[in-house]
Amino acid sequence: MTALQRVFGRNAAYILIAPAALWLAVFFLFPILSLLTTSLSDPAGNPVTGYTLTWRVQNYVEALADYWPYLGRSLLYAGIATFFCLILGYVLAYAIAFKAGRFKTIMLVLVIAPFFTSFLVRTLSWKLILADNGWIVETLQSLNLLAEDGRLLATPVAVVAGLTYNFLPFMILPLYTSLEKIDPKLNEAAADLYANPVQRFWRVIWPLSLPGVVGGTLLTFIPATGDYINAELLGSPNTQMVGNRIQALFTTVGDYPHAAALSVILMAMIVAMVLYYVRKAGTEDLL
Amino acid sequence: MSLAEDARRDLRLAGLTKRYPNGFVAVKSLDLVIPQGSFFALLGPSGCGKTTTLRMVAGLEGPTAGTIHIGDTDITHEKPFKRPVNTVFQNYALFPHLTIAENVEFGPKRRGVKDTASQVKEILELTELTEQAAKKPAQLSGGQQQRVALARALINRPEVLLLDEPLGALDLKLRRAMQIELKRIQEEVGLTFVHVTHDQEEAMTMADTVAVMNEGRIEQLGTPYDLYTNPHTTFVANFLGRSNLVKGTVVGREGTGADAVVKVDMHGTVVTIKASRVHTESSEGWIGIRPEKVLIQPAGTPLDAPGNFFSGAVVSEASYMGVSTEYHLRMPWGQELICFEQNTGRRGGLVAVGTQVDVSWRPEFAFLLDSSQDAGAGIEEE
Amino acid sequence: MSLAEDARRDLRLAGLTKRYPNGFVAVKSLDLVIPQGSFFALLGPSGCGKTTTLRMVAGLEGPTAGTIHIGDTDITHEKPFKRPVNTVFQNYALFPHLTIAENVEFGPKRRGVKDTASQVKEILELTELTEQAAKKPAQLSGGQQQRVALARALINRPEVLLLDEPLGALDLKLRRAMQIELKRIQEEVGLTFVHVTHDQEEAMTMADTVAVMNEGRIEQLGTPYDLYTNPHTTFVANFLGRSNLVKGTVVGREGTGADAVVKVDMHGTVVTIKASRVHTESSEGWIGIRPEKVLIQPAGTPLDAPGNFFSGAVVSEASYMGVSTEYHLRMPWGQELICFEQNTGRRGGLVAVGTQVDVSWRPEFAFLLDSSQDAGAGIEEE
Amino acid sequence: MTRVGRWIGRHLALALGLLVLLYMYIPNFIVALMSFNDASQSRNLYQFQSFTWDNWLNPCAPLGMCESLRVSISIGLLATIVSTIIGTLAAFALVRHRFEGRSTANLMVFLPMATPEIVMGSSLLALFVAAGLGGQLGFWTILVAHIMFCISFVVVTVRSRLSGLDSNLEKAAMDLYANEWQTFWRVTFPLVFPGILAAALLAFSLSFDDFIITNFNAGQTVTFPMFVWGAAQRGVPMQVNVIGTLMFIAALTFVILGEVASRRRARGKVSAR
Amino acid sequence: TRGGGGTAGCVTTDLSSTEARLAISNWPEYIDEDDGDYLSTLSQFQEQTGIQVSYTPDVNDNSEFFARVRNQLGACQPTGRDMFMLTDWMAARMIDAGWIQQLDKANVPNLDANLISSLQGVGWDPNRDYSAPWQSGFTGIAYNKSLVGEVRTMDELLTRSDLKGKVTMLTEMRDTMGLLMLSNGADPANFSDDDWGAALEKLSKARADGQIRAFTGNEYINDLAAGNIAACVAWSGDVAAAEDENLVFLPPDEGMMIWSDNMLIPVQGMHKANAEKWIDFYYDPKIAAQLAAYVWYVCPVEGAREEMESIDPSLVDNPLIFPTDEYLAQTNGFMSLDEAKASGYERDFADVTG
Ligand SMILES: Nc1ncnc2c1ncn2[C@@H]1O[C@H](COP(=O)(O)OP(=O)(O)OP(=O)(O)O)[C@@H](O)[C@H]1O
Ligand SMILES: Nc1ncnc2c1ncn2[C@@H]1O[C@H](COP(=O)(O)OP(=O)(O)OP(=O)(O)O)[C@@H](O)[C@H]1O
Ligand SMILES: NCCCCNCCCN
Ligand SMILES: [Mg+2]
Ligand SMILES: [Mg+2]
Repeated sequence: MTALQRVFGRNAAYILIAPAALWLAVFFLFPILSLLTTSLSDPAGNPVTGYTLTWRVQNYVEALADYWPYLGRSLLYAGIATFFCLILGYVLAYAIAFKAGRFKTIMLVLVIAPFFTSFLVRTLSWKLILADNGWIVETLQSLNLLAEDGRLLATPVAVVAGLTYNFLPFMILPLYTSLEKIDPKLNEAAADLYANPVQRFWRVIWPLSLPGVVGGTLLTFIPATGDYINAELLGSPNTQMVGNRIQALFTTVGDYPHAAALSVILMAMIVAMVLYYVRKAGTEDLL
Repeated sequence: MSLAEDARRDLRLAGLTKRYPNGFVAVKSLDLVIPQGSFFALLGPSGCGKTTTLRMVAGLEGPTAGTIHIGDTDITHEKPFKRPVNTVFQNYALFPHLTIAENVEFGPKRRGVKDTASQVKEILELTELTEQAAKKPAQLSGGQQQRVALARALINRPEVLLLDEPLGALDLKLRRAMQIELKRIQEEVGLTFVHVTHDQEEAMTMADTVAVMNEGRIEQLGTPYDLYTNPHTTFVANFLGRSNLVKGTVVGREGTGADAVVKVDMHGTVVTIKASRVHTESSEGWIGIRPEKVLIQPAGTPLDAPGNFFSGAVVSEASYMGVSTEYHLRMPWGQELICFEQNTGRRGGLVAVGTQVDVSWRPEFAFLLDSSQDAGAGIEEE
Repeated sequence: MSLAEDARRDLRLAGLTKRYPNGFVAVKSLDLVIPQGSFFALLGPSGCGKTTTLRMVAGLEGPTAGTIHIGDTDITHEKPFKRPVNTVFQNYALFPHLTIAENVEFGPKRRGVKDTASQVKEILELTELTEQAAKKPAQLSGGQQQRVALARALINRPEVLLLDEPLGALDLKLRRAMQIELKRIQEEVGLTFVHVTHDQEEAMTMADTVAVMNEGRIEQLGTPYDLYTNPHTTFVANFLGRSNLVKGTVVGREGTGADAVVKVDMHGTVVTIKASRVHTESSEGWIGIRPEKVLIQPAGTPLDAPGNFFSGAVVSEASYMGVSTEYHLRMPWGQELICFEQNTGRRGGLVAVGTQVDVSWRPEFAFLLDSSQDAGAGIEEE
Repeated sequence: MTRVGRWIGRHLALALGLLVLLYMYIPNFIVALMSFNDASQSRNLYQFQSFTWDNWLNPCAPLGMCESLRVSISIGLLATIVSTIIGTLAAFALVRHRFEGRSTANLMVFLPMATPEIVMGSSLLALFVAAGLGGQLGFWTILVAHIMFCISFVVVTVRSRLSGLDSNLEKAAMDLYANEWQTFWRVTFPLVFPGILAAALLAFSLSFDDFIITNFNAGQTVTFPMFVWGAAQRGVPMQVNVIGTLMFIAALTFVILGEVASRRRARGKVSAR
Repeated sequence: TRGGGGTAGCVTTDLSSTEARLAISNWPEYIDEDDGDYLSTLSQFQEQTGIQVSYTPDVNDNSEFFARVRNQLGACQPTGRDMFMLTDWMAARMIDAGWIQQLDKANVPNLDANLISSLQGVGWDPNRDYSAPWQSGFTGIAYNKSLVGEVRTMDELLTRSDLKGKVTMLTEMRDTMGLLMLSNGADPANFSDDDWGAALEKLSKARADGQIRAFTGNEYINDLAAGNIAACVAWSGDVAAAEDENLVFLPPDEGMMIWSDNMLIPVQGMHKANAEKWIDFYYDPKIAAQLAAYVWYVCPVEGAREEMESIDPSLVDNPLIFPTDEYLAQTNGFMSLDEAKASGYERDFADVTG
C-alpha cells in the first residue's frame, strides 16, 4: 500500500467516527471536564455563590472514605442483576434468533415494547404485584418461603429484581444481534460430532456469541451501577446505591465537589472493571 | 431375511421422503439398503437430493416420511449426537473460533476420549495438515479447509461415515492419495461409507456399490462395472460416462435363458444383443455403445475388429485430451457418434478432421434401452 | 515490445508477492503475462497460492510487493469496483439476503444497467437455474450455489474473468456443458479468462496456456500439449497426469540444433531422447514416460510397437476404470511402472494379475529430467 | 423418545423464551388492566377499583398529558434517527479500522454509560447555560442530550453485530462494481440490519423513557415521563395506562404492517417474474 | 436588592404590555382543572385578562427544582418561566440570592388586603415584597385505619412493634426533623445543635431497628393506600384529597409543622406585570375558595371561607383548609438556616436517610 493510500484509508475511519466523536466531545466531554474541575474545588462554597477551584484532592479521599460501602453495594447489586439479565436475556435472545422463524422482527419489537410504557408506571405495577398484602407475598408466606411478617418491597431482592427487569432489553438486543449471525450449520456439525445440546451450547454457540455477551453485559452493568431510581422506588434506606448518594449530594445537600468527586470515582472504577473484564473475556478486539 | 443378515448393521432407508417448507420435494420415497462395511457411492446431477438424503441419515434434517434403520435399531428420530454416524459436510461447516487441531479433536473430546493428541497428530499427518494445526479455518485455502472437514469426521471412525463430496476441492494427486487412504481406513475397520461424489472415476474405483440418483429417486443400483457396462436407462447411460445412442428396430427375439438374444435393425445393419442387456419391451429402442468401444481406421486401411462394421463415416471433430483423443464421427445416416482413442502413439498423430473412416464395435458391448426415454436424459441441454 | 503489443490489454503480474499477517508468504514474486483474450489455466496443489493470486488481481487482497497491470494501466492499487475484473469465488460468497435473481443482477445494477431482466433470464437459463430464481442461496444445493456464483460473474462480461474452481461442485455432465459455455463466451467476446481448476482434463481442453504453480511460484508455463508431453520438472511431470520416472545415465550427446539427441542408458537398454526433451545437464537423469504410452502384451504374443522393448515384466495390479484399465507392472529391475490400456474390448477381458508381459514404448515420447529433483515431487506422500 | 417428548424437546428453547417474554409483560398486563380502572373514588390508590371505559374514551383528559406525549415521541424519533446514524458510523470505524486514537475513541464511547445520569444531566445543563442557552432550554436541548447518551448504546449494539461479520461478502460486492457506498447499502447494511434495528429500538426506548437528564435540560418543556413523574406525586391519572397500552399496540401494529408489506412486496416480485 | 448573588444588575424589561403571556411552574396536582361544566380558575383568569398562560406542573421537589434553575439564575439568564411556587425555606434562599424580583405593590392590592394574618410578617420576607403564598399545608402523621390503630405521637410511630417496617418518613429534611424535634420537646423554629443531634439520634435508631421502611417524596400516599405502609409522616392536603376513608391525617400530640409554597417572580421573568395580575387574581376570595375546594390545602386568603359556603359548605369547617386559631396553635415553622448550616444539616440528614 502506498503512503497516500494509507492516509486515505485512515481518513475513512476518521470521517466515520467524526460525528460521534464531535457530539460526545461537545456535549459529554466538555461537561465532564467541568465536572472534574468541580470535583477539585473547595466544598466550602455553595451552589448559589459557586465554588472555587483549589485542586483539593482531599475531596476524593473524603468521598471514598464516606461512601465506599455504597460503591460496594452498587457493584454487588449491578453485578447480580447483570448475571440474572444474562441468563434470562440469553434464553429469550436465543429463542428469537434460532426459533422464532419469520416472527423474528415481531418478537424483537415485543422485547422493547413494554418499555414504551413509562418507567414509573411499570414500577408502580410491580409494586402493586409485590405489595405486602398482594398474592405473591402471601403465596410465598403460605409456602414458608417468606417469613410471616416478611416482604419483598423495600428489600435488596426488590432492588435487584427491579434492576434486572429494567435492564433486560439492554442485554437481550446485543445478544440477539450476535446470536442471529451464527450459522446454524455449525450447530448441526457439532451435533454430528457427538456434542449433546449442553456441549453444543458451551462449545459452539456461547463462544460465537461472545461479542454479544460482552456488549450486553456492558450495556447492563454500567448503567445499572450508576442507577438510583430502582433503589429509590423499590428499596429502603438500607439498600441505597451510590447513585442515590450522588443524587442526594447534588440536590438536597448541595455539596457539588463531593458529588463530583464521587461521580468521578464511580466512572473510573467502572472503566477499570470494564477494561479488566474485556481482557478477561478475550474480546479486546471489541474495544 | 436370514438371522445372520438381521444381526448385521446394515443402513436401511425405507420410503424416505423430504419435503422442504417451501413445498419442494427433494427426496421421493427412497428405499435403499447399504450393507454394513460397504463403500457405497451416491451419484447424481446437481440438485437431485444427495445432500438432503445424507442429512436425513445424519439426523440433521427430519424426514417428512419414511424410516432409517441401522441394523434393527430405528434411528429415524434419534438425535444426531447419539447416532454412530459422522458427516463430511459439502460446505465444510468448520468451527471458525477453533483452531484446526481443536476442530479435529472436537468429536473425540465430546465422546470423553482423554488423550486425543496422538490421534489428532496422526489424522493431521494423513491429511497433510500438520503445519496448519494452530491456524484458524479462515486462514486456510479451500482445499485445506476441505481436508479439515475430512479429518474432523474421520478421526471418529464412526459406524457410518457420510462423505458429501469430500475431495472436490483437491487437486488430482491429492485426491487420489486421499481416496487410497479412505479406502484403506474403510476396509481396515470395516466401516460403512456413503460417498457422494461428482468424480465418476472416484466412484468407479472406490465403491462396491453405486447408486445413481435423479430427481429425488434412485434410477439404478449396482456394482460400478454393471452400471457402466449395462445401464438400464438412458439417464444412467448418459450420466455415467458417455454413450452413443442409435435408433434401432427390434426384428426378432431368439433363444431362451442365458442364451436369449434380441436382433435389432440399425440403419440397415442387424445387430444381436444379449437379452440380459435389453431393457425394453417395445419394438423400437435405443442401441447404446460406449465411445471407447468405437474403433476407427482411415478408410482403406485394415480394421482389426470382428463385429458391426460401418463405412462412410467422416471425422468431424478431434480433441486432444492427454491420455486420449476424442473424435466426433458423422455417420452415413447423419447422426454424430463419439469415439475415444487412447494416445498410445501407435498412430503417430491424430486422425485429421475430414478424414473418411471405417467404424466398428463388438456387438457384445451394446445394450438396448427403451425408446420412450429421452436420448438426451442426463445430458444437460445447452 | 512492439507498439501493437503495447496497445493490447494483457494482464501482467510483476514480482507479485503476498505475505499474510501471520508471516506466511503465500505468493512469491510471481511474474506472469496473460495475453488479452486468452483462456489461461492456473494449476497447482492445494494451498500453493492460486486463490491468493486471483484475489490480488481482483483487488480483494493488497499485494505485499509487485505490480499488476492491464495493458498499460497500473491497477495494483485500484479499487476492486473500478477494475474490469470479476471473480467466481471458490467459496461462492453469495449474498445471503438476496434471491438468486437479485444476486445475479447485482453487478449490472451497480453499473447502472437499466433493464437487466432479459440478461438475467438468459444467464439463468444458461446455468440451469431458472427455477431457482426466487429462492435464497441457503435453499440451494451445493452445485446450484456454485452455478449462481458463476452466473453472477459471467453476466458482467468483464475484460478479465477470474474463475476459482468454478465447476468443482458440478457433476461431470453439467461440468462439461458449462465448460463448453465458458469457452464459447470467452471466444465470442474475446475475454481474458484466468481459470483455477483441479480438473486437469478441463485445463487441457479449455486453456490456451496452462501455468503450473507450486509453493507460491510458477513451475512451468505453456500450451497444454507442451506441458503434458514435455514437462520440465518432476513436479510437473507428476502433477499433470501421471508419469513413470526411471533412473538413467547419460551416455552421450549427439547432433546439433533440431536434430540433437541425448543417449541414456536405462537399466541396460540405451534410449535416445531428443535434446528439446532433455531438461538436465547432469550425467544422471530421470527418464519419463506417460502410462498411456506404455504398451503391454502377454509374453509370447506379438507386440505391435517399434521402440524400446523390455520383457520379464509381471502384472502386479489391474484396476478397471470404465474407459480404460490401469495396470501396475513389476519390471525386472524391481521398479513398478504404470500402464493405461483403453478398454476397446479387443482383448476380450483384462490381463490377469500375475501374467508375464512384454512392455514397450516409443522413444520419441520419453523425456529426461534432472536427477537432483525428487521423483516423488507432485505426488503426495502417503 | 415419544412424539410428545420430541415436540417438547424441539420447542423447549422457544417455550422458555416465551416465558421470559411473558415475565417482561407482567407489569404491562397490570397497565392494560388499570387502563379500565375507574379511579374517581380514590385517586391515590393505584389499585383496581371498578371498571370503566372513560379512560379510553378521553385519553387526553389529563391536562398536558397528550402534549407531553407528542413531545416525547418527536424527540424519541429524532434522537433515534440521529444517534443510530452517527453511532452506526462510529461502530464501523471502530470495528473495521485500526487508526490512531482508536482506544481513546472506545473509551469515549462507554464513558457516557458509566456516568451517573444526575451528573450528566446537571453538567450538561451547566454547559448550556455557559453557552448562553439557559433561556432556550426545551425541545432542542433535550434532543441534543438524548442523542448524546443514545450514541454509546448504539455503538455497542451495532458493534456486537459487526464484529466477525464475513467481509468476503463485501469484497464480493466490490468485485461486482459496487462502490463503497453501494456496498454499504446493498450488502453491509442488510447484513448488519438486525443490529441496527436493535440499536434503534434501544435508542428509542432510552429516549422515550428518560427522566433524569431530561428533567435538567427541559426548561419548561414537559416530556411524557416528566408528566407521569409529576402526576405520580399525587396519583397517576389512569389515562397514563391507556397511553402505555396504546404505545405498545402502536409499536406492534407498526411491525406487523411492515412485515406484511415486505412479504407482499416479495411475493409481488416473484409473480412478476 | 438583597443578598450576594451578584445579579443586582440583572434587570429585565417587562414585556407584559406587548405580550399577553405568562409562564408558570408549579407542583403537580396543585390547581383545579376544567371538567365538563366546571370552569377552572386558570381558564377564568385567561378569559378575564386575555393572558395566555403556559402552566407546567414540573416542580416535584424544592432541591431538585433549584438544581434545575440555579445555573440560569446565577448567570442572569431566563429560566423560561415568569413565576414558580417554592416552599418557604427555598423561597428565602432564592430571595437571599437576589434572584427574585420585588413585587409592585400597586399591582397586587388583593394580596395586602386578603393575606391571612398568620402568614404575614414571616422573617425572610416581612412585608411580602417578594413572595405571595400559593397554598399552605401541615406536616403530621397519617395512618391507614384498616391496618392499625390510631397513631398519636412520633414516638409511637418510631417504636410501636405493629408498625415495624411499615413506616415511612419524608425526605424533606425540615418536615421529618421538625416533627422529631417536637417529639423531643425542642422547638424547630429555634433549636440548638444539641437538639438537632438528639433528633437525628432518634431517627437513626429507628432506622437501625428496621422500623422505617423508606424515606419518600410525595409517593408515600400510594403505599399508604395500598397497605404497604401502615403509618407515615405526611402532608395534610395529600391525605385529604386522596378521598380514602381509611386514611387518617392527624397532628401528633406534640404538635405539627406548617409551611407554605410561595409564588415567586425570578429576575429574568419577562412578564412581571402579568404575573402580578395572576397573584392579584388568586387573592380574590372567591377564586381562592374555588381553588381550595379542589386542592384541600390551607387557603391563604382571608374571606375565602365565606365564599366557600356557596361552593361546598362541607368544607367550611375543615381545619385542613380553614384552620382555627387553636388548630394553628399546635403548628410550628422551621428555623431559617444560612447556606453552610443548611448544607451541613442536609448532609447529616442524608447520611441517615440513605
Ligand atoms: N488469511 C491467511 N492467513 C495466513 N495464511 C493464509 C491465509 N489465507 C491463506 N493462507 C495460506 O496461504 C496458502 C495459499 O492459500 P490459497 O488460498 O491461495 O491456496 P490455493 O492455491 O487457492 O489452494 P486450494 O486449491 O486449496 O484452494 C495456504 O497455505 C494457506 O494456508
Ligand atoms: N432449504 C431448502 N428449501 C427449499 N429447497 C431446498 C432447500 N435445500 C435444498 N433444496 C432443494 O432441494 C434439492 C436437493 O438439494 P440437495 O442439496 O439435496 O442436492 P444435491 O443432490 O446435494 O446437489 P449438489 O450436487 O448440487 O450438491 C435442490 O433442488 C435444492 O434446490
Ligand atoms: N401536590 C402539592 C404538594 C405540595 C407540597 N409542597 C412541599 C412542601 C414541603 N415542605
Ligand atoms: Mg449437495
Ligand atoms: Mg483456493
